[in-house]
Amino acid sequence: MGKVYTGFGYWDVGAWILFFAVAAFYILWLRSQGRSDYKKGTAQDEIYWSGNEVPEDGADLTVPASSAYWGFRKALEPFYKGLLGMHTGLPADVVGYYVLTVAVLAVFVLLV
Amino acid sequence: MNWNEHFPALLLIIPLFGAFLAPVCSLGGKMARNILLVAASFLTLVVAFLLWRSVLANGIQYYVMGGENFRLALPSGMALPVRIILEVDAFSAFMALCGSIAAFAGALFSVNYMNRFSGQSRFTSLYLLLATGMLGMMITGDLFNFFIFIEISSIASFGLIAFWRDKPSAIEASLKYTLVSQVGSMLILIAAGSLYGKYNALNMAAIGSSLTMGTMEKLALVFLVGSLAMKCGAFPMHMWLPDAYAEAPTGVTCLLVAVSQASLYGLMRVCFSIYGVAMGSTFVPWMIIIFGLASMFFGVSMAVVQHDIKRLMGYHSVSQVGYMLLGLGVGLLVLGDARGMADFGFTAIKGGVFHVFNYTMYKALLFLTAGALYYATGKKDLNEMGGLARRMPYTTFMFVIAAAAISGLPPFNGFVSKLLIYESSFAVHPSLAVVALLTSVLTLASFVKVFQTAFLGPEKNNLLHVQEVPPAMLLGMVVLTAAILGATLFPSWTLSNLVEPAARALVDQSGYIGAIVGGGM
Amino acid sequence: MNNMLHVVVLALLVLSAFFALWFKDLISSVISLAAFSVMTALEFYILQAPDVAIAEAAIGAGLSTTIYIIAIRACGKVKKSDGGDGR
Amino acid sequence: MKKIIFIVAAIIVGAMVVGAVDSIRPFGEPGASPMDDYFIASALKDRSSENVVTSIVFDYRGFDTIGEAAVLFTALCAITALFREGRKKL
Amino acid sequence: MRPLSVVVRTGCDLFAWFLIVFGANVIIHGDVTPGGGFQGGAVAATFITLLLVAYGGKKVFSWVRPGIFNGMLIFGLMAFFLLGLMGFPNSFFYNFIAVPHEVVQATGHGVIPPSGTIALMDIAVGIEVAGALSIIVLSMFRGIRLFREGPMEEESGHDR
Amino acid sequence: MIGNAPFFVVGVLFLMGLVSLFLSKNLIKIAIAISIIGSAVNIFLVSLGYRAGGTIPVHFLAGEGSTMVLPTPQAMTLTAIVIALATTALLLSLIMLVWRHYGTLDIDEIRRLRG
Repeated sequence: MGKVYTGFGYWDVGAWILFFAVAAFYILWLRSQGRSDYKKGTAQDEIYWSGNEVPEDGADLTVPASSAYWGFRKALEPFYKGLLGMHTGLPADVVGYYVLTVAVLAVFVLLV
Repeated sequence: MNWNEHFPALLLIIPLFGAFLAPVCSLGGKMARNILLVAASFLTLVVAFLLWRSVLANGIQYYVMGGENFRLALPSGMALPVRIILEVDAFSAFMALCGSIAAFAGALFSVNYMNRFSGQSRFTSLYLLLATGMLGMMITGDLFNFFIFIEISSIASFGLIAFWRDKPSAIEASLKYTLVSQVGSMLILIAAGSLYGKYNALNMAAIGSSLTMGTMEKLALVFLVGSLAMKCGAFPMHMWLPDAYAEAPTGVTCLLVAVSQASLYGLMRVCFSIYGVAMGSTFVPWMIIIFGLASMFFGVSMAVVQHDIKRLMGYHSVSQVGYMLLGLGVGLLVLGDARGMADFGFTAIKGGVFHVFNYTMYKALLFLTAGALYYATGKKDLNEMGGLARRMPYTTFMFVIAAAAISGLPPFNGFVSKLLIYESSFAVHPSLAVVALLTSVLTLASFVKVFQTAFLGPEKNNLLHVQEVPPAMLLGMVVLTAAILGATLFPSWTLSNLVEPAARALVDQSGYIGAIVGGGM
Repeated sequence: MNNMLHVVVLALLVLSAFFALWFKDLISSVISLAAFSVMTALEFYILQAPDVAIAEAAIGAGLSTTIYIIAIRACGKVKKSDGGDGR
Repeated sequence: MKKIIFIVAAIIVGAMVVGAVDSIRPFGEPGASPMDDYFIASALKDRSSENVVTSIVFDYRGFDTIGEAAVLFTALCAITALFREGRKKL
Repeated sequence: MRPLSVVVRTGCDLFAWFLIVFGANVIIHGDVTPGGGFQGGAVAATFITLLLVAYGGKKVFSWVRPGIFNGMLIFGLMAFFLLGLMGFPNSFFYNFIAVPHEVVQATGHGVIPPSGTIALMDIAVGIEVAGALSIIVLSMFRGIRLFREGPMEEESGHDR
Repeated sequence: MIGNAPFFVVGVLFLMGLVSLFLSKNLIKIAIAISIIGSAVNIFLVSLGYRAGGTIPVHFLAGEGSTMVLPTPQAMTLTAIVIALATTALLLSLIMLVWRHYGTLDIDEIRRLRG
């Protein structure tokens, strides 16, 4: 069923679904090999947080979305500075970039 | 009378009549209005489906508006058509099908979503008019009529984006879109007028049959390409798009996605069917490819740093439009070259067209899930969300499917279309494929962020009252999920029945022209 | 004669458009715009398009100006109560 | 700085518009015009409409006109939706 | 807007009604003389703006109800649409009752205008445009009222 | 003979409107600029249809056997005028609401959505 030829190879969704089924089966088997002396509600269940005190309310500990990929943003700081500087949000700029693009296109199309 | 043949007209008549009927229907109360909204969009979907079937079976359908016979394209003794002609080939029918699925899902979603707001009668009218404008852009074969449908869809979207007029940001987004869109529309009108002035015809096929490149034609091409690329959100002109998508009511955003696809359709129609091989230089295809690459990369890198969920998805729209521009631009690059077309060009066009379908489905679904989150929690900022997976299991499930599809994870349909685009653009130049792959990685990264912060993690205290959204909204999402899963599980069926006829119709310029002008090529 | 009139109308078109864009005062600007519309209607009439001329005269000079004046009136209002107008 | 670039771009686009408009054909000499001649000839003959423009607006290109009525209706819906009586806070 | 001086009001009383008559004339003779639905509708709609300018909003709103214009709009749109729909066995917008010119000259014509749907659509569009433009002007005028009150009415739905 | 003067004027009007989109700070001036661009396009369409020595495209007034100007651009312009009016009205409504929310008409201060 379902082979999609791309001109260089093909893509078969059936094989992938088969692969996922096998992988899922393997994972379930692996999980069933876990320790059998685990019990819920005992001291085994407690969180270990590098020796610090674990706070009661975990909600305040989540990483907020604006801090996600902080390192990525930090590493690419010049790039993002330029890119965010372009998105000033001014209505005149929105029109201006459009007019600029049309002008550049027109000049090049007439020259080439 | 055979109703089969009237489908092109009915596809526009039904939503238009629904829009005109909405003020009358709203006298009958909220229920009548909601039934009108859903029924009109459902009937449109049915007609679009039947039209697509009949186009696949019988080839290009055209419909002469106002003729003695709707088949009489050329009145006696004329070489060029004089009336407005709706021309539906497989590509238009495919786009209309995608658009009407999105419109139906958005309408189902809006029934509950807009329940708490005032002004619903006007909302119904504007929604159906937006759908009319979108479908009209997709199936018309006349340049000036195309301009009118662009205006209908853009004015309706100005109104709908600013619909929550008590939020300053909504007004601001609408104002920006209005300014840039008006300038664009005027350039489109100048281009249409110039083409009319030279060839004394407004029909796209008639213009295409007698087009020879000159200064005026080059400039008209630039105006059309620039304006339509702006309308679908190519990179340096995309700034209105995240604002507008983020501030519109969600059911509308779902339809705005399809409207931007209609602009893409117009761009492709101009490039492939009107200009086609007469374009001569490869500059415009390369420019479209560069637009595509820039939109992909910069769009997604802006999306990674956003924390407003709908704005993030708006930037993703920019980057996904880039894929289609890349695929179709690669196809346009080798349009006159039979060997290159057989080698990789046709694959690229197939990839681009398939991506149009996939993009419309999963991006509409993503916006609907974002709207469901907003409906349930009243928040759009990701920083304030967390742990919603337990409260909203169905929404979470559908979000995961859509996010996996947009990121191009292997079993899903997004992967198939991206694979086609990667491999064919690799044949042009390896760096194109590299940028596309990098974009895919960053897309996955940003959706992992959304999934992790909104759905996983501990529940926030202020979100304990959250419930799953009502069934009508879920139904709207299920429609799109079913489309995604269908395209995922049966990719070869989808490609051979849905995508390949459309791609073949797109590259077949002489077929498009010959259907109207009658072998005048 | 007709050519003379045509050139004069075209010159007045550019002139009134320039004044509509140049005036700092909004009301003067809008009135220049109305004059521009009238000139446009005249130009349409010279180009043998009376249908369009009627539409342009009614819409451009009549309705459009009214809408502009309504908008200018509306945008003056809050300023008076907000600004230090004795209060 | 950015503003100057935009203004230069606007001037270029305006010059291009002048160029495009200017290079169509000389003013007042349309050359062959089969479509319009067809309208002029058949408006009175088939439709008994003395005014050719009206017969184009409502007959030959009538679909444009309904689109245009729809544009007016759309603008009306949008404006009345913008200035609607809002529901008070519950 | 505050009402203007008595001279302007008297002038308005005298001339405003001619606008309606002129508009109706332009609409009805749309297929014979220059003019048509849009032009006549726009001319007729200037009537309401003239009243607004001369008398101010308060009086005008006590005279007219927007429901009338809404009715005109819906009636015009529906009539236009249905006239288009009636050409259906042939095609949408087919002019199904036009009489060719020779026939008119030979036999004269009866009740329906010889140009068929052109004249009827003229009337429908004229009514629609007059209603629509009046509503646009009136609702923009009432929009000023938004500025007088304190905070704008908040929608109830944004938060739950 | 006036040559291509109407076309040239169309271009000049378009250029003036486009440049003053960036030069003016007031939103209402920008709406006026957009109106002028729209009018320029309308004049362009009508002047496309002009035929030297042509008469009004109304048989009743033109008389027998005279050449008429091309009627299609006039029909297109009628449509374009009403569209321009609709967008102008909507733009001004949006500007009124911007004033209501932001308290200013300065285009450089309307930038709540950025980044």
